[in-house]
Amino acid sequence: MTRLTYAQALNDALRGEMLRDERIVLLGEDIGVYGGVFSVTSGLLEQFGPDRVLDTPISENGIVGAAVGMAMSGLRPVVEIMYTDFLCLALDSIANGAAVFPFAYGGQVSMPLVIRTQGGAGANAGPQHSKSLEAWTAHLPGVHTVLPSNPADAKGLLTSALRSSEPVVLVEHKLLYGTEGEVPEGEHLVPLERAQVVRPGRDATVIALSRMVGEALVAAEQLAEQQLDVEVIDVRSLRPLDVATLAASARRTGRVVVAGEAWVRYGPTAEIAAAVTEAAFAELRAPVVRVGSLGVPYPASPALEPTVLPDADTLRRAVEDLVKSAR
Amino acid sequence: MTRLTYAQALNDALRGEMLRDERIVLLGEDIGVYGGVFSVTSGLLEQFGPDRVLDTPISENGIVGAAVGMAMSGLRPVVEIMYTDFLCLALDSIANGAAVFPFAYGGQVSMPLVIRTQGGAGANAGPQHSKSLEAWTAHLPGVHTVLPSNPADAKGLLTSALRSSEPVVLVEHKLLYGTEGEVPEGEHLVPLERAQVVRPGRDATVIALSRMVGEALVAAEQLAEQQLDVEVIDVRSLRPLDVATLAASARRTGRVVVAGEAWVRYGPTAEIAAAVTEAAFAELRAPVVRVGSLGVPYPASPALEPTVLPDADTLRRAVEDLVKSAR
Amino acid sequence: MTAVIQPPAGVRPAPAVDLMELYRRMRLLRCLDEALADLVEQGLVRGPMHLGIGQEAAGIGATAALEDGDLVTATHRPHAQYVGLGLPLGRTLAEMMGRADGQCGGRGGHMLIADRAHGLLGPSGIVGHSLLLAVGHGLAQRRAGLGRVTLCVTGDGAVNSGAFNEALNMVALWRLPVVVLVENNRYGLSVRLDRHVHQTALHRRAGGYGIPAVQVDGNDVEAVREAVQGAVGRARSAGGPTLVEAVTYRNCPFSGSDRGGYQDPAEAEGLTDPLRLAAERLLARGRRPEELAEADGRAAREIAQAVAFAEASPWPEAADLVALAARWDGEGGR
Amino acid sequence: MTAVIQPPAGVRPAPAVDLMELYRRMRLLRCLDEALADLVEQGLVRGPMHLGIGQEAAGIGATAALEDGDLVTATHRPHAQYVGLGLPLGRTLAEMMGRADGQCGGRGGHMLIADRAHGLLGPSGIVGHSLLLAVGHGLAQRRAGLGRVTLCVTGDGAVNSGAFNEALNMVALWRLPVVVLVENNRYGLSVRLDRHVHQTALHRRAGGYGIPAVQVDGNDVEAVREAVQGAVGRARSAGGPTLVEAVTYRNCPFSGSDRGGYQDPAEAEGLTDPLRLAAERLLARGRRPEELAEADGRAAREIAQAVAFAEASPWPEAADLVALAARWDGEGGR
Ligand SMILES: Cc1ncc(C[n+]2csc(CCOP(=O)(O)OP(=O)(O)O)c2C)c(N)n1
Ligand SMILES: Cc1ncc(C[n+]2csc(CCOP(=O)(O)OP(=O)(O)O)c2C)c(N)n1
Ligand SMILES: [Mg+2]
Ligand SMILES: [Mg+2]
Repeated sequence: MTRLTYAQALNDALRGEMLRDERIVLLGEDIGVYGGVFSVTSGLLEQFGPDRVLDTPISENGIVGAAVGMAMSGLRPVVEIMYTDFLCLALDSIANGAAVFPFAYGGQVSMPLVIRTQGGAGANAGPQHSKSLEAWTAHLPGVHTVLPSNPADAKGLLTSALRSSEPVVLVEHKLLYGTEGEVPEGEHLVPLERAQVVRPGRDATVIALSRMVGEALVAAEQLAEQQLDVEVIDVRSLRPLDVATLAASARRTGRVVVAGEAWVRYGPTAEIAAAVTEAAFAELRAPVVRVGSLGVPYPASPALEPTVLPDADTLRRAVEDLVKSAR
Repeated sequence: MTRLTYAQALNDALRGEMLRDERIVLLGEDIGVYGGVFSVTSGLLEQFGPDRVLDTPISENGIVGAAVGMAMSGLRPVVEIMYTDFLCLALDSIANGAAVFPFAYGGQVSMPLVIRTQGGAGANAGPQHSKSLEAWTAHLPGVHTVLPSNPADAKGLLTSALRSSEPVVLVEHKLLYGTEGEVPEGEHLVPLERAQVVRPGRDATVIALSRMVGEALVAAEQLAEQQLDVEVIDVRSLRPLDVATLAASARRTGRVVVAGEAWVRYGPTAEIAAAVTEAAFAELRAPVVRVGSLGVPYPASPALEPTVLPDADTLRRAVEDLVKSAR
Repeated sequence: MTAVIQPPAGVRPAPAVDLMELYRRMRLLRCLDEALADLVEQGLVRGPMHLGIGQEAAGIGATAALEDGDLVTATHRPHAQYVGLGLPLGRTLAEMMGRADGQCGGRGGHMLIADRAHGLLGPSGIVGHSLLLAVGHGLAQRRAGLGRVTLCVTGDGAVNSGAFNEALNMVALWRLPVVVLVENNRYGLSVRLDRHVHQTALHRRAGGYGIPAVQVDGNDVEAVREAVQGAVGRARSAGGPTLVEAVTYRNCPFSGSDRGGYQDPAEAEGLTDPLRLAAERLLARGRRPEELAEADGRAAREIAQAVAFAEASPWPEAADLVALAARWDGEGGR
Repeated sequence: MTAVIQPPAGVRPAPAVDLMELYRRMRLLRCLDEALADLVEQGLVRGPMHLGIGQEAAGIGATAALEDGDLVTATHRPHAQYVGLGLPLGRTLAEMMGRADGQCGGRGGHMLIADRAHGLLGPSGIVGHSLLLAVGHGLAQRRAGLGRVTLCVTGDGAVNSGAFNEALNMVALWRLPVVVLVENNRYGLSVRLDRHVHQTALHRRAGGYGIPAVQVDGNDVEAVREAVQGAVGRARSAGGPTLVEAVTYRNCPFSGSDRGGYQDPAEAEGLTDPLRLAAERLLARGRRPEELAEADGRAAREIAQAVAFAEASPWPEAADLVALAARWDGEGGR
């Protein structure tokens, strides 16, 4: 174990796998000479050279489309899309390309493509640099969407993604890059299809995504003072969704809150709520509660952004209300 | 009332509103000289001239981005995106543009922008021309996503969209263009935020989208023979979602199936199921059942596509199973 | 540590040494498309169908300039590449009919037939994709350092896609071994060239990227082959990309659903048919009419056999789709 | 039937008649950006912040060529347009601080300040947006037939976006009254020009669309104004679009989070500072040093006042966000 930041853990995963597999090639805006706007690719150009770490032009759809071609040609491309908001520009290459060719070509090609991107609000970055759109790629059959919430998972999920033969979208969170944690040294794999119980509890379950996992743990500590024992589960992977783990907890506690930063309507929490309800309906004492961002674009003002973004307080209140209302 | 096809009803709405409001300008690929690949804009170039009906280059993001600028400059642009699949190319102009500027500019601009697009499977058009992605635009605050299921609603919803000052994505269905129905002559408005009960019933509720409404009505007739009285509701608008109408029915019948053609995971039915469950939990006798496409890309082969696509049979079986299982 | 990066090997038909062979391939392509028109009519092939009657020289001339191991990306109108690269036509027709013996088991259909063994990795129904995929192949080829080349086929309408700019810039910047063939058939679907671009000499777009470009008579199969051969040679010897604009004309409906009415009938009048041009040239060079007739007959028979093979092919099983969905969805997907 | 289509009217400062006025505006912009650097340091302005120190001549020269009623679209680095169009700077700073008196009530922040009254409809933090929005404005202006023009500001990095191709093609095809100003500061964020394009003379891209283009010294405010004036004149008289490439240099961090290290220190050495160039020219033309010092002092005071106004501005209320969400979500959204 070693103490690393989330950004360093991602860097560690890239470096380790690039040493192991020379088919891995990184491409993205400002990832080479500069080492990435969030420093995730720092030092990799120097170590692996310009054939394996490509600074690209500002061409989001083009980079991902090129990566789709590279993957079909036997390489293992890893694209960095600087902000999830810009992933909007590349969805054609994902939805009509990466998700389609392995299927449509009848299995003649695999698609070992990793798209790393970064989302989330809380940095006063405004409506074009703060969104959480993970529900979009999670809607696509054949594409994995994973969201690490801590440095160890960041390394483990990225390493697994780098060994997958199917496209993986890894959504990082801008506010997590600087957070530190214990990270296993050397090879560390986290499966791409397993949720994890990060705090066991009996009275209610909070199913959380990405940065909301940390907020849920804070809320759980506060609730413990009120003798409420809250289980916290980190979803980690949106697709395939680990319904078994989520539903087992829901059946035990009977009370579920699902928390993600994305907008609520048609967001990731809608699917999780629906899937958990399908699997644990009889044991639920109240409908699953969803927590997410207020349904407006993210305002830039520091005075407005907190109104839009959920946090530990929002979660605590949601659990309190749920416990009061549940039959 | 007059009998029109769905395509003719859309044409009627465009023509009527273009006569009424000269700020309306149409743009899209092949909509002018050719009259649209699905004939929706047939005759409009001849009637309104090339300043109001623009054949555009193949530039999806560019057309929508230009339309966003036109809307800010006082026009009322209507863009045709030939296939929903190609909307992937224009999501940047929608999510980072149309959905952002009216909010971010503090109300200095409105966004009277209509995007007409066409989705759905069943025409052996393969994985790049068959998708249903309405959940994506429905996730965006400030954007309306509506899906007409019949000619009268096609006219009414499009007319309302053409008078809205907020962006509306109107998702047409390729298999519906040729279907006929009674359509009110002259002005006909259908609100952009109301679901409609299209068949009342007592035993179960089928909440359906677009082409699935027709399939639900067929299934309801079959189920009536088994003495099952099924209510069918046409969602029509995904955002704002008319939870009140949906929940009222759910509370009465206690049994709900939600049916759309899109993939189930993170699809529109996830939100509808979650929202209905939140509002009618106490009265539900079983978890809401979701029906949608099998989670794989749409195969081209006529032998494979029916396995992926839900139809009246799928719906009938879903209701039968639900009635058996519900407490 | 894995070893060398090997792009997929292709089994390319031997470079066409003479015009007779080019003529044969064009005839095969014409027969294929004529047969397909019938099959669509009969309902044996369903869904969108983009034929290329009148455009045979561009596609056939271009692929004839390639060698074993090169790669090709193509568009929604890819039959010239299917024939030019020597794909087994029985399987190809089976794929278009949605049968089990199709290269893609019926999943891809007429626009999405890949054939790795023949170097075809990237026909796509999305305008612009062929350009982006070619960037990726080019990067892999440059990395492998084996002198292989990618031919990227695209259309006049595609020149206006965002992808065109992004791809041309990247192939220029990284000097990738990519040849971009713009099949300018003077229409993007129904929109005439001068209604979708102001500067109708499309090869001029290359200058802004510092890429050499050439415009050729796209109905002259030898001219196309020569132009592409020059470009391929430069790409192979690390000289970077070239844009070749082949001007031709689509002398058939855009697709099965074409209602017509947008093409100027006068345009078609002075038209050079690529097959007739090649035939006249062959006769002028001393070939006998019977030789041509024999080639025509052989092509017709080959296509008839391919159609028979495809029609006899069973329908694919849907069971594996269900398994795939279960794996991707996780528990309780549908 | 609604009547005439009226694009929004703008209240433009009177065309800058002399270099002195251009110098004043550049100084105001420089003072604004220097003040912002401090405000970011102090945490009074948060989020991304893109200053344009060193690039003043390009933006100021360009907007000085416009007239009342013209429109402007801009990028993530839009301060030159804010100053050049005469936006009230107190409100502009308030917007950057997220205060209630900002033009957008704090919602937009530094990248998204529109000011309809001043003709600014379309700064956007997404690379490429300014190009697409300009197509739309141009269409509306052409339709209105009042001889109004749109100035579209974009960067060297943006030239590689898909949007560039789509927009340039449309403005050329429809001969829209649009002037595209490429502020070539020789870096797209950290990526040096020759590492993101092969052909570094960016104005060459225009040829492929049949658009006239010119490259000017982007540090010479008069040269920029003259070039843009010519282009605006052509656009106004239905002569269609022009591309103007202004070559300059960003002599400050890319944004608040810039870790540096990617710019070649040698590059900055021979650099012409646009303000110094203008000052020298003014002195050579007989202006007295005190006049310049007075202009500098006035600019500093104006910015200080604007900062004071902004700091005194209240925070916006969040209540209307909740109401908006309720309306858009329908019942039970959160
Ligand atoms: C991104 C995208 N937009 C639109 C279409 C619909 N479409 C298919 S082919 C075509 C015309 C393409 O024109 P061109 O590139 O000239 O090729 P051609 O059909 O003439 O061979 C269009 C608009 C598409 N398939 N993909
Ligand atoms: C579509 C998109 N991709 C990436 C970014 C991140 N980004 C912001 S500015 C910038 C560089 C832009 O370069 P250029 O156009 O030269 O403008 P400059 O910053 O030099 O003024 C990048 C990559 C973005 N905002 N939008
Ligand atoms: Mg064409
Ligand atoms: Mg720049």
